[in-house]
Amino acid sequence: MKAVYGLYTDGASAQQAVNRLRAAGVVDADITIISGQPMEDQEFGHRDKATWMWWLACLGGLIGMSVGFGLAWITEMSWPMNVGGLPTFAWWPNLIIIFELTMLGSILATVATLVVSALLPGKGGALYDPAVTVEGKILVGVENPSDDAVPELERSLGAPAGALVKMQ
Amino acid sequence: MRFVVTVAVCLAAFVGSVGCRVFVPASAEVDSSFPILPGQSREVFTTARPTVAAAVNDFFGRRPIAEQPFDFPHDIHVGKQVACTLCHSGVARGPVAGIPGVSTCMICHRVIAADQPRIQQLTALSEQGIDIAWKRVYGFVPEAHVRFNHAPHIRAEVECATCHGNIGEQGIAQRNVDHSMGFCVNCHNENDASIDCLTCHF
Amino acid sequence: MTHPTGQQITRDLVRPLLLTTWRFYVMIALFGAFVVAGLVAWLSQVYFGFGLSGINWPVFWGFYITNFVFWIGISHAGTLISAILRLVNAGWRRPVTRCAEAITTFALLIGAMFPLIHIGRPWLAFWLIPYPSERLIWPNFRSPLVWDFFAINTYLTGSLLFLLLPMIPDFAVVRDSTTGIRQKIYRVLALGWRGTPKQWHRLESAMQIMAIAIIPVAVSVHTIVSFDFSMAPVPMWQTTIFGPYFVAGAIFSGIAGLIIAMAVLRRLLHLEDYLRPLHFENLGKLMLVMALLWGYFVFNERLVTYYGNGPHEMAVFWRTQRLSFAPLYWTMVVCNFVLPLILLGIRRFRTITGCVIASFGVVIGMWLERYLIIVPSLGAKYLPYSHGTYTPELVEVTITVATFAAMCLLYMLFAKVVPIISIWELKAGEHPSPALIPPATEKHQLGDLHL
Amino acid sequence: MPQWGMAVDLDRCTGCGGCVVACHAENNISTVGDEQAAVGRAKHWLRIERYWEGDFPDVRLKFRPVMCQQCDNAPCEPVCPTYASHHTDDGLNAQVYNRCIGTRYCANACPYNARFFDFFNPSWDKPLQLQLNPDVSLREVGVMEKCTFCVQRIRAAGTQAKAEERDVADGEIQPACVQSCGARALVFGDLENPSSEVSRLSRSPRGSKLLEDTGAQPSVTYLSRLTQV
Repeated sequence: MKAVYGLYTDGASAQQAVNRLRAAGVVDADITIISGQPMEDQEFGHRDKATWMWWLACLGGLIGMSVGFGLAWITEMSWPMNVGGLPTFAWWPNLIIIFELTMLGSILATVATLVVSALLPGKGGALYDPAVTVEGKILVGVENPSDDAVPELERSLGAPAGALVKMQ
Repeated sequence: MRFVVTVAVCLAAFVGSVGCRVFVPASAEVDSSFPILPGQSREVFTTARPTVAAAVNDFFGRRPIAEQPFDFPHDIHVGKQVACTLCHSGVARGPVAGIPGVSTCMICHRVIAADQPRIQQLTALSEQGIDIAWKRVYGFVPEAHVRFNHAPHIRAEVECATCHGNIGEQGIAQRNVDHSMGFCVNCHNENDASIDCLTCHF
Repeated sequence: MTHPTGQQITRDLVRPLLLTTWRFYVMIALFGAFVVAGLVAWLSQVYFGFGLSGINWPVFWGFYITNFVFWIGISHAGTLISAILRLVNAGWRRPVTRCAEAITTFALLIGAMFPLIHIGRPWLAFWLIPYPSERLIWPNFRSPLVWDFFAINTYLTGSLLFLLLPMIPDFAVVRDSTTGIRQKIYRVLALGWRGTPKQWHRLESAMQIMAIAIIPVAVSVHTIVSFDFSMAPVPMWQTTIFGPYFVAGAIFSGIAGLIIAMAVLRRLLHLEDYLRPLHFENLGKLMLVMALLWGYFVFNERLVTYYGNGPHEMAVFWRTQRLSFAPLYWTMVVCNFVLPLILLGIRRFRTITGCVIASFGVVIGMWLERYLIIVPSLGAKYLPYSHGTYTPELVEVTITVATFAAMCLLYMLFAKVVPIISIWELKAGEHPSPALIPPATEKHQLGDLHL
Repeated sequence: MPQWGMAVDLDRCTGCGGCVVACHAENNISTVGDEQAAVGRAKHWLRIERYWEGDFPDVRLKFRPVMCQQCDNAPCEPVCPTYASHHTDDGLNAQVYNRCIGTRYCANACPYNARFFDFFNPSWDKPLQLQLNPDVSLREVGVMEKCTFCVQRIRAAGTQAKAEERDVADGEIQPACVQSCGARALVFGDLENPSSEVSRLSRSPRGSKLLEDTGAQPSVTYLSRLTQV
């Protein structure tokens, strides 16, 4: 894979690089930004913020709730046992089971969403430099640029002070 | 740091010095002062399994195949239309069907096939008054805590083959039906018999 | 003293993973020896029979259940505290959260072992799992022990994930800082982490959701543990106050455990710049609140019993207040209430040393509290004929000591393979989100909704 | 369905302990030895509690045989995670040894402390094992056990009655303790049958239940003289 990227020591210059790339006509989806920590103080740190994760967690909770209810119902109805005169399907105790499975469902749904949406290597995604974690740099780059765009991109990426432009 | 190590060493020494008692339970010591009658054994009968391997086998339901001291061919007898109850005579009366003794064999074999070598063996045993130590083929392990009673099943006209398989085609009887709880319970359910735990387990 | 920043953080926090001294191996060997001793004790209990323990008729629960409740209580350190601190976005939480979450996970693992150690036939413990069998006799969902099974498993799953998720970016840091086989292992653990804004946002959203989900689960876990007692008609057990009382006690002992762990880490891993007096001060204040809350609950429990004046309850009441269990009882009160009040209430004493001493007191006191809930009540049930008492036997003491060693062992190993302070969270603290970030262009505001 | 119950006439009980011995013999209850008994691990499915009433010199001795009360709302049942302890249709509080994993929760929940735990595998000096009752299982280490109202006798009588196509007669079933009670202090039978002796006795104004305020609704009625000491 081919990529052009710049390494920046601070968020402001990274933001500058991002802005210059945009000015050079690169769309956001093509700009790769990698940082060693969330950069909430810069605009690029707010990219891709919208997520369905909350709704999926709720959905997972609903599934967990149904599983809990079903489990309790099937278990108790398929072989009714009299214990201490309690009803065969006793709501109060079963609410505990249902509650726990609801929570388990939403937790698992959250983690599954995280893994599927953000962790498993997706499209492209090979642009990386250990300097991000080792030296605390911020990486801004473009993956698979067309050959004639490279000089332009290098110029844009190299503009901010302290930039280190690399090819991969 | 040094303090932590010192404390840890002291604790280890404490546990080590008294730790041996963990291995020797008080109850395992045989009380030799206990008076016994002449000839009475100091051995104990216990529900514990003899070895760990036996416990593991029981846990996974692995049971040894019954090796009979005498090859009794069920197929020949059933083929000659001998009713099961003729020899297993207790089956309609109570819990156990009963495993016949040599005398039962001799009822018929005093005359029938008396020239066969195996029958002559039997006759010899009978004359010496020795019985055959049959090994149990079916039967529940002690930990199953099942109190099985044949009689109600016979009264309910359950075929022998339902639980004992087609023993008429077997030579030496072998376990070929798994008497798991599911097996019993399914049949009880189908026939509206009680599935209360205390029907079998007490 | 200034806060370390940037590369200093990475260097300081990755260093314990790369540098190992002989002291580490000595301590591992020592704690490992204790764990092995506990294992031998447990196996001998299984082999020879449960009678090796001191359990008897009528005190059918003893050290094991005490330890069970104690460790489940300790486990509330973490997840609950760090979840709450995350939700309220307390800045000082950053160096503390992972220590706390690790305590939770390990304490839960240890606590969840105790029902297995405690039951008479541990090889059949899988009957608590609702698995489909030919007989369809699944567990009795009306039993508090089955609630325990579900609650603890949910909590364990949740807190394990809660611990693991924020570790992923740190695994990436270690991946980039190491070479060879170690790098390969951490590469797998890092799950392809790069650090794009999308990954950061998903991770933070996930942590938010987990924090919201884990708090009610944590509360429910210890409430359900308290139900183990309050569902049985035993004097001084059957009371509605047990739920909140146990939850408060659990958080109380959890904070104490956390403070001790932090103090030890600070000393051994030279994290003085990260775990600062401020953290101990804040946690100390939190513990002071819990001490007061604990005192309030105990007062409630005792006063109501005293006023009710039922003969059976009063038998237990006086047993703990004045009779055979009084020394333990008053030790508990001193450890759990008097000591924290003095050491944490007076600003001069609320130093790291003061907090640690108070924490040791609380750990001891809370262990005694559980013991004093279980044993005196069981020993003085309704019929005077069946009164009895309990003395722990060696297996129980050994296993108890072994679990403390196991906690230390697990914690040391954990601190050896994972940066014990979350590197990225510390760094993230340097980049606070301003109230409003002007978007560069209209198009780039928030992006489209996608996974 | 019959509802099995028992009536114990405390005024008749002499405290001889015959029922305890009979119970041990009938139900294969192992003796644990003096050392174990001293630490409180003796197993007596039926025990005789002694109470002194009144002040010296005007004291009276009262015996109270206490066995599993086979409660209708048994506190031991719902707490069991594996249904080892549950209720049968004929009013028995069943203990299924197979299913027991030994949490001992039921024993804590039992207000009467009528449940016992096998701390070791029970053992008998040979040849004492030959006297064991084949109709009752031998419990192994790690399970709870308790009075069953001699369920083996109840089931045997039920099977017999069914074979003869009749109902079980009142007094036909006698648990070992009832059978061995010389003073006839113990009466066993069907509480549902209004003409049975036990149901007549349990309706007696002399009758009371043990620890009635725990709400367990025991099936055992204790009969005692109506005098206030």
